[in-house]
Amino acid sequence: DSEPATSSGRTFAPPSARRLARELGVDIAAVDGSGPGGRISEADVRAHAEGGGGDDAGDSGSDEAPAPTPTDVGSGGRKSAVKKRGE
Amino acid sequence: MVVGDVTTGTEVLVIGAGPGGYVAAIRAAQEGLDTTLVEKDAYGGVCLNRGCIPSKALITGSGLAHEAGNAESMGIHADPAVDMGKMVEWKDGVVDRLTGGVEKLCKANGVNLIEGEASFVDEHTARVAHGGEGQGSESIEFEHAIVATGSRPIQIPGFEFAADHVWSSAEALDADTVPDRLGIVGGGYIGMELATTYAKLGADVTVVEMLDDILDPYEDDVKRIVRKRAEELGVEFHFGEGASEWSEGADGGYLLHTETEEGEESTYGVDKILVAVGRQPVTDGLDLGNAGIETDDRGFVETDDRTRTAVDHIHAVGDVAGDPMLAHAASTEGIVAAEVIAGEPAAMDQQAIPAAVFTDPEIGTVGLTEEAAEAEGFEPAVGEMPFNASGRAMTTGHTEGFVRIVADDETGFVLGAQIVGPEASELIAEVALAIEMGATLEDVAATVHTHPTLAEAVMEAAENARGQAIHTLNR
Amino acid sequence: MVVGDVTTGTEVLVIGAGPGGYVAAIRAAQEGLDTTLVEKDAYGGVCLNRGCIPSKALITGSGLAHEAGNAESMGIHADPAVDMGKMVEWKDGVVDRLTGGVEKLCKANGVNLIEGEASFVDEHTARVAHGGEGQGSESIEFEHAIVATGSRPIQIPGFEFAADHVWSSAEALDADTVPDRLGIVGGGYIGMELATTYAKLGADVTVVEMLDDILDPYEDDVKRIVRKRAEELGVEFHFGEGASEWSEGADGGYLLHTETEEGEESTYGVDKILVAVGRQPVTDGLDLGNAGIETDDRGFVETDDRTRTAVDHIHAVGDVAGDPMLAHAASTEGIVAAEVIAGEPAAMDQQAIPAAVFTDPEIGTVGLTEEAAEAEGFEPAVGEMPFNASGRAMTTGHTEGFVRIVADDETGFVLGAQIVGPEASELIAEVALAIEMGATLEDVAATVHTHPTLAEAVMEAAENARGQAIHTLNR
Ligand SMILES: Cc1cc2nc3c(=O)[nH]c(=O)nc-3n(C[C@H](O)[C@H](O)[C@H](O)COP(=O)(O)OP(=O)(O)OC[C@H]3O[C@@H](n4cnc5c(N)ncnc54)[C@H](O)[C@@H]3O)c2cc1C
Ligand SMILES: Cc1cc2nc3c(=O)[nH]c(=O)nc-3n(C[C@H](O)[C@H](O)[C@H](O)COP(=O)(O)OP(=O)(O)OC[C@H]3O[C@@H](n4cnc5c(N)ncnc54)[C@H](O)[C@@H]3O)c2cc1C
Repeated sequence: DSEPATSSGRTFAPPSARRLARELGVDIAAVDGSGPGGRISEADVRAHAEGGGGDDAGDSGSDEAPAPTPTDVGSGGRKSAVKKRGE
Repeated sequence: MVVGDVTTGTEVLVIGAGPGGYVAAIRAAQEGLDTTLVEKDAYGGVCLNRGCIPSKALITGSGLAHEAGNAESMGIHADPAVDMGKMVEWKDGVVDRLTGGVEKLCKANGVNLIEGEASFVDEHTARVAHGGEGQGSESIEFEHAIVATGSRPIQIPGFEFAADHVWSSAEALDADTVPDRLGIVGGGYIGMELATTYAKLGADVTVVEMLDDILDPYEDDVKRIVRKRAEELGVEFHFGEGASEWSEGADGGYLLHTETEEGEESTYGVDKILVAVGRQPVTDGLDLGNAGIETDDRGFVETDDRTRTAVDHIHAVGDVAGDPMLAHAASTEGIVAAEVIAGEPAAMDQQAIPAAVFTDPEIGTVGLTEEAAEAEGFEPAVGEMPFNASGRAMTTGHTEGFVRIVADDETGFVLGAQIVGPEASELIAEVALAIEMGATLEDVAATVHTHPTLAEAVMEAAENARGQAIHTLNR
Repeated sequence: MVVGDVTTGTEVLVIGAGPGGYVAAIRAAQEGLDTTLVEKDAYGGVCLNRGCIPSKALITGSGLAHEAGNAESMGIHADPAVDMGKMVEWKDGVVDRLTGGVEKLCKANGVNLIEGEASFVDEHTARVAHGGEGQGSESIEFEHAIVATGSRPIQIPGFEFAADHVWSSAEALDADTVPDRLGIVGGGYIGMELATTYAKLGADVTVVEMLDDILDPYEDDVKRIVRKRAEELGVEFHFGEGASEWSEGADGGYLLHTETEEGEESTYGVDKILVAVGRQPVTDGLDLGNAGIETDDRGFVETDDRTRTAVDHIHAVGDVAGDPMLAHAASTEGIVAAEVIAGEPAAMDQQAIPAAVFTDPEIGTVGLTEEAAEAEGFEPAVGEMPFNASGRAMTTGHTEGFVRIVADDETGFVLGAQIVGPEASELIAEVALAIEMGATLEDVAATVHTHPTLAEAVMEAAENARGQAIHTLNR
């Protein structure tokens, strides 16, 4: 029910986001990408897993171990300049 | 010493120590799994011993000799003499250092190494037969297995491999003299890499190919550049002809007989015949059936995107698991197999697996061609940069070829690239990253590229696709 | 013919046709702006005529001759003779083709070309003086201007450039014979590239450097590899010594006199002296003051991130606008200048501008070093892959050096890389894209890299930083 990012329906997301999606049991094709052209970031995957896309979080087809609790994604107090680049 | 029939246990049994198997074993050990790697022949598999590495070594050596001998226009006068035995010795040294390294890395990561030939007894047991002096066998009980037994060259009827006249690529990489005349059956990438190598070493090379061009999977303009250059090097091509048989020639050499589909026959006088018509999976003696695994009609083991066979706890990686039969695909699959076994969320989910051909010039490709992009439903935007407009290419003296980049017109996402030209094998890496990252043409064009480099041509091709190239006229 | 004092008008006036200026002019014309480019000397500027391109051409030529003459271990026996005049002729041919191309590309994009020396009359008027036969001058009224007048080599007192004995890099790139003994003042990148070139061509090279090592901005382990290799090639280094004067030697050559800070003197017998101690901006005769623009105390024109000078509608790009004094920085600034003038949202907002040194081995760097990352408040994760563990490096016969990648430990974002080794200048491109894309170590490690390539070392370094390298022991 989510718009395919491109005419071909292919999902554009970096390897780290794709792996995270598997880890969280999220179907990456169902995630709304916030990047240019609908590119999906790790943050998009987390947002989806944390509630945005409850309707499809369960149908990921993953038969991996149950999704582990996401590790703390907050900055944990430590300042990192990279964060300034935006998610 | 005879090794008795002891039974040991391991969490992960890896069969075959090629780039699929040894990488899988190291990663499995890194994941904390008790891992055993069985190899019957030589660490590093085909790739390190008689594939990627030896071929690239001889390509370097023959390339250097040829280039130095043809650089008068640069003011360099040299008449290099090649001692083929010595060159092969140097190549062997490279192989030894690398295969020794593989063994050391396995040990350093805690992988148990066993020399011998493995076969399945049942779903959780393998038997390893030790050859040579220490004959005997042992049983190994495993929780998970990774089959990485690789491939071997296909023989065609009437052309049994024999070092004195009918070579496989393995013999071609181990010759101590350069034949005056070399006949090559097959114009695929292995045949073409060796055709280039031997032509540069001074052999008269004749390539016989059933299809009507070399390098079947590539686009016409890519093939043309490589074929033209090979012809300049003196390689003679005969397309639409299949090798039918060989016979002894009157001059001490051999005659290679060919036949077209229409039955037209030809004969070529040669001193060696290299058959390079493809590779087939190695599963004989493995008794896969005992583990409940079947092979497909071409003999390959089928796997899913987690590299699992039909039997969930047994994985297969590399050439034995089918296309793409490339070392880096094997290694990637090996890593995925090890991580999946360790419970990690790994999968073969790459957007694209690059490939290179080390001809002169090189070919590097990744992702979709324009045609493939259309077939997948994209409206492709395509940009090109010819190397003869590249400052760096000119300063290297190698200006043949081009970079072509293919993107989705709507979003700008990079979908693929076809590069033919100097260092194409290296240049493709940036595009592979672009594809995996979901980079757009604009991202590639806006990334500052060092001047003068060949990599600038990737940027220029991206600019060209956007109608903004500086060093080519935009189309 | 005397060109009268006509006045023409243009939307964009670009002064200087180096990589800053000609790229700016082409992009401005592509943006639909009426653009005029004035060049007083040669299209392509320093870079194409006596910088990047000629130096890289001679590096190729000398490298090929040297490599072929030292490949006995590969089984290649050659004793190459270099005809320096011919090599320089070949280099000139490359330069001519490229500079001719620049002229053609300008015209094809609709840029008006004027040959002559430009100076500012006021904020909106420039005068172009034509030299040679067609003497005279013309006035040009402009809406926007882009100053791209570049730089020239710094002369040190007592060492006026003169082709017969005191060379600048320009003369070193135009010599028709190889001096027996070459003294080089300055161990920066230009000095070191030429030291390598001439050492390979057979000169006895002596490098005198005030600082205590070569290549000041680079890390110690990077410098060490290049210095050691130069020493192997016979280059002699004298650190902590400044050139004080030269005199004629008894043997028909010259004596290069140096002095340490403590006043200790030394003398080296040489046949030519190359002074390569840095470059200074070219603004003399430009009358920048007439346009209301001042230069800083080193003579550079200050600009903001849109390449604008203090006078908003006048931009400055390239070497004249200060560091980094590199061709690709100049071109990037040129594009930004043109786009800003056209009203586009362009800016010099790159995360990183790569740089390369074409010594043996090459150096390629981009972004932050470990130290710089710490200074910026990151907790860096660092990974390395030495080329002596790279299969591809071994097959090329060049295994010195390493890839080091620096990332933010917390997020994994790639921050920089330092590469020293074969094709470092090309390999850095992938890391530059990684940095611009905000790629993580995992992204780089998970991108499949073709085997066997040098680019695999980038992937391995990323894996090493994550404690997951296959081909090195993880730290
Ligand atoms: C001439 C040539 C050039 C090539 N160049 C390139 C190139 O440039 N780039 C590239 O990517 N690919 C190249 N390839 C292909 C590459 O070599 C293969 O894709 C790669 O080796 C596959 O790796 P693998 O681990 O699957 O199998 P292999 O490398 O074939 O290794 C399999 C190993 O398993 C062992 N084995 C088999 N059965 C058993 C058993 N029952 N018990 C124990 N051990 C067993 C074998 O002895 C072997 O060591 C080239 C191939 C050739 C022939
Ligand atoms: C030996 C050497 C090797 C180098 N190698 C590299 C390398 O490998 N990579 C790299 O990135 N950089 C390299 N550089 C540096 C590079 O050449 C410069 O960074 C680059 O040329 C700067 O470009 P530019 O457009 O700012 O100026 P320039 O290239 O200096 O061009 C300025 C132009 O302006 C013209 N001009 C000046 N004043 C006027 C006027 N009043 N009216 C009209 N025209 C005028 C000049 O004639 C000249 O053509 C090298 C430099 C040298 C000397």
